[in-house]
Amino acid sequence: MIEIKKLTKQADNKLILRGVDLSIKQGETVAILGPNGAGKSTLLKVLATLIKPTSGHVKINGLNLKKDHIKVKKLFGYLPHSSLLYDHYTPLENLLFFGELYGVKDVENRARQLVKEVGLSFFINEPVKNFSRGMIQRIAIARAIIHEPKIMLLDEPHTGLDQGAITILNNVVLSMKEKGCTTLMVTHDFKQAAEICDRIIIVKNGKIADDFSINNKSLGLVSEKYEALVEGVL
Amino acid sequence: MFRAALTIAKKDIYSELRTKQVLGTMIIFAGLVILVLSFAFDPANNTTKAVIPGAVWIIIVFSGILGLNRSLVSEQRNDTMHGLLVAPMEASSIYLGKFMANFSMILIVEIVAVPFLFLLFDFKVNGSILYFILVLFVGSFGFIAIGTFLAALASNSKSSEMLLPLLLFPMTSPVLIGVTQATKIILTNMEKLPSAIAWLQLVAAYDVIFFVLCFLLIEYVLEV
Amino acid sequence: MEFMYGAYSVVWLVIFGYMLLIGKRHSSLKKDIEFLKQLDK
Amino acid sequence: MSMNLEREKASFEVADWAPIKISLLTKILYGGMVVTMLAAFYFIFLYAEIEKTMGAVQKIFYMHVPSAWVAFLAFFVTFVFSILFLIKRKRIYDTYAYVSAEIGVVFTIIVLTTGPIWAKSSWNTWWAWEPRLTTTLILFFLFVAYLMVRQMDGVWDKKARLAAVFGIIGFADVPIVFFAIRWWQSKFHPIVFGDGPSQQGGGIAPSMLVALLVTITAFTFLYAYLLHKGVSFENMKLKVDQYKEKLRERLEN
Repeated sequence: MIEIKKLTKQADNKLILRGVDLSIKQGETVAILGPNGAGKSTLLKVLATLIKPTSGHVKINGLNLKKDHIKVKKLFGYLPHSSLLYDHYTPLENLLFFGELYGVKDVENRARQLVKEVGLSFFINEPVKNFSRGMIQRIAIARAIIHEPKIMLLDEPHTGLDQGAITILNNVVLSMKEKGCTTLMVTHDFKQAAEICDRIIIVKNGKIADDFSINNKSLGLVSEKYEALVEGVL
Repeated sequence: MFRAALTIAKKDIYSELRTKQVLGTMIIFAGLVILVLSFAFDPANNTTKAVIPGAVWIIIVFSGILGLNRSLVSEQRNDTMHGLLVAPMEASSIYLGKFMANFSMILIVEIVAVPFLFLLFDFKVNGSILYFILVLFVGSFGFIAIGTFLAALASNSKSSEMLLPLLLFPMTSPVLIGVTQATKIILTNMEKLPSAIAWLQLVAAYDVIFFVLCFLLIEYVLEV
Repeated sequence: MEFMYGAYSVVWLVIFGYMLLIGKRHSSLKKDIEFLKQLDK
Repeated sequence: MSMNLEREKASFEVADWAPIKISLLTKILYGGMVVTMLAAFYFIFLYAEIEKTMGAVQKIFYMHVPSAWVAFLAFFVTFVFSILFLIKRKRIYDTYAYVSAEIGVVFTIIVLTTGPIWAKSSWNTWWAWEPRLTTTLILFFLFVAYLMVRQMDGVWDKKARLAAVFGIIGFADVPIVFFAIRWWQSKFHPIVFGDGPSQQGGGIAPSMLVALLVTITAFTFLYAYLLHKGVSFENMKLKVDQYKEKLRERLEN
């Protein structure tokens, strides 16, 4: 599904990514962990076509990231830290706009159904600017999946969310997984990572330091490995 | 590509209709420029008529620059520009959409402000209104095309509202020279029409060259 | 004649002003290098 | 006067730039510049005949025209390296574009100051909205704006990219600006003052032409020297920054 070969990214004489090799199969739920400044977000942004890599190849579903960027962009849903929503628009208008950009069929129904799914039907005609962080994040999730993406790219999705929103987010990820959707998430939250992911990648200094599978939601294994790799060096 | 651009333009205009922030500011600003002009040039004096064709463009340029800066900076809130960039379309669609929204906005300002100016200064048009509209259209096209592009460029800076005029005014000087000359001829002295048309052709050539150039280069500007 | 002297002095004033600016940048860079050398020891 | 200045420059040179290794190219460019500059002064003041109507004032011409030539050359170099940068994304191209634009602005200032001085002496007015002078003025504003784009905050590759884009459309604008201004002038104000300051080509004496060509060579050498110097300085700065970064990393770990 996703093939990354020798990916490097340089900014301001600093190598942020120093040769990342990674291959992710369809249907996997992968969490990317690592200390601040390790290059996790950059890796995700390269996959989201926001940042151009300095060198290396990325293939998604056999499509070249550079050449077929329009086809690739249709494949993934991107949920960064900021909401990507227009403040003075209502949830419905926001979803309609992005749905139209992605060429979703029957946008109106799809948008209404999504707003219902994230539990905000009551606020469907309120401008987004009056919402709390949790509510905004729910709409942002709906925005990211409006075109039924094959790949989800999540950048610290759990930060600043209340328990209800976390449950909704986890449910969305799990139900997408059942449909065969691949998920990649950058996170600091080990608990959530262990909860929903079946593969953990630890990034350190722009390189992949460890790559292992987990099952049974074993939080212990994750923090043990992480501490050994990241904190053990300090 | 065109469909995506249209969606973006629709979004911008719709959100403008909802907040009425930018358009309202632009029109009030245009009115204030007219007021200042009336202080600078005595409206009762007959020689003042000579500066009216130039005043039309002073109003358009100064109120236009307010809207241009706003249209790109507003996409930085909640990083919505990233949302547009990850959507399946070319970067040039974003440019085209923004251009269409800005262009329709400046046309509305012109429709309101220009008759107002003529009325307040008691200016009688001795030429062809049709040609005048053509000049307004061609001139605003060039000004907004390059303006949208440079606003996208300047929006990367924290002080974009200061940077934009510095970039935009020298760059559009051929358009401004061309349209002020053409407007002067068309509004006061129709006998020289061929030379006004020559000016129009120059501005149109500028429009085409820079529209194409901006189209090709916008990808490098919007890259994160 | 005084116009010519004026023009020539302006030309060289500008050129040497620019060179002085480059020199200033150089000396600040040199200070930086010295500082780094000290730090390295 | 000129001799003094040359010597001053030489001492300044050795004192300040001694720690930096002086390459062969620098020596050639520096030597070439000094020799041609001295030759230029000989040709201007001793060889070229004095113009009959304007007298010695006409000698401003030998500074004015070569400066204009260098300014246009510098902006053209910026244009070319901007295109190269957008294609290849190598930092060195960006450095060349930046240094060249800076030198271009310096020489534009010379054009814009000597122009009015000459205008005052021969036409008794400081500024004429004459096509070449006006185009140079707009060019000056354009490239000052270019330098301001470079002063933006952010990572270098973003600034370099935006500056390159601006350099390209800025230079593409120049011919249209020139054309528009010339047209504007010729249609509405008949050119009163003959052909403008830099258009003396018609009645130029052979000795003047020789002096002009020598001065142009000298100024081109000066430009090449400044460009080379500026680029090596920028590279040096880069190395220091990299070194600092390394030190910082080592301190952190």
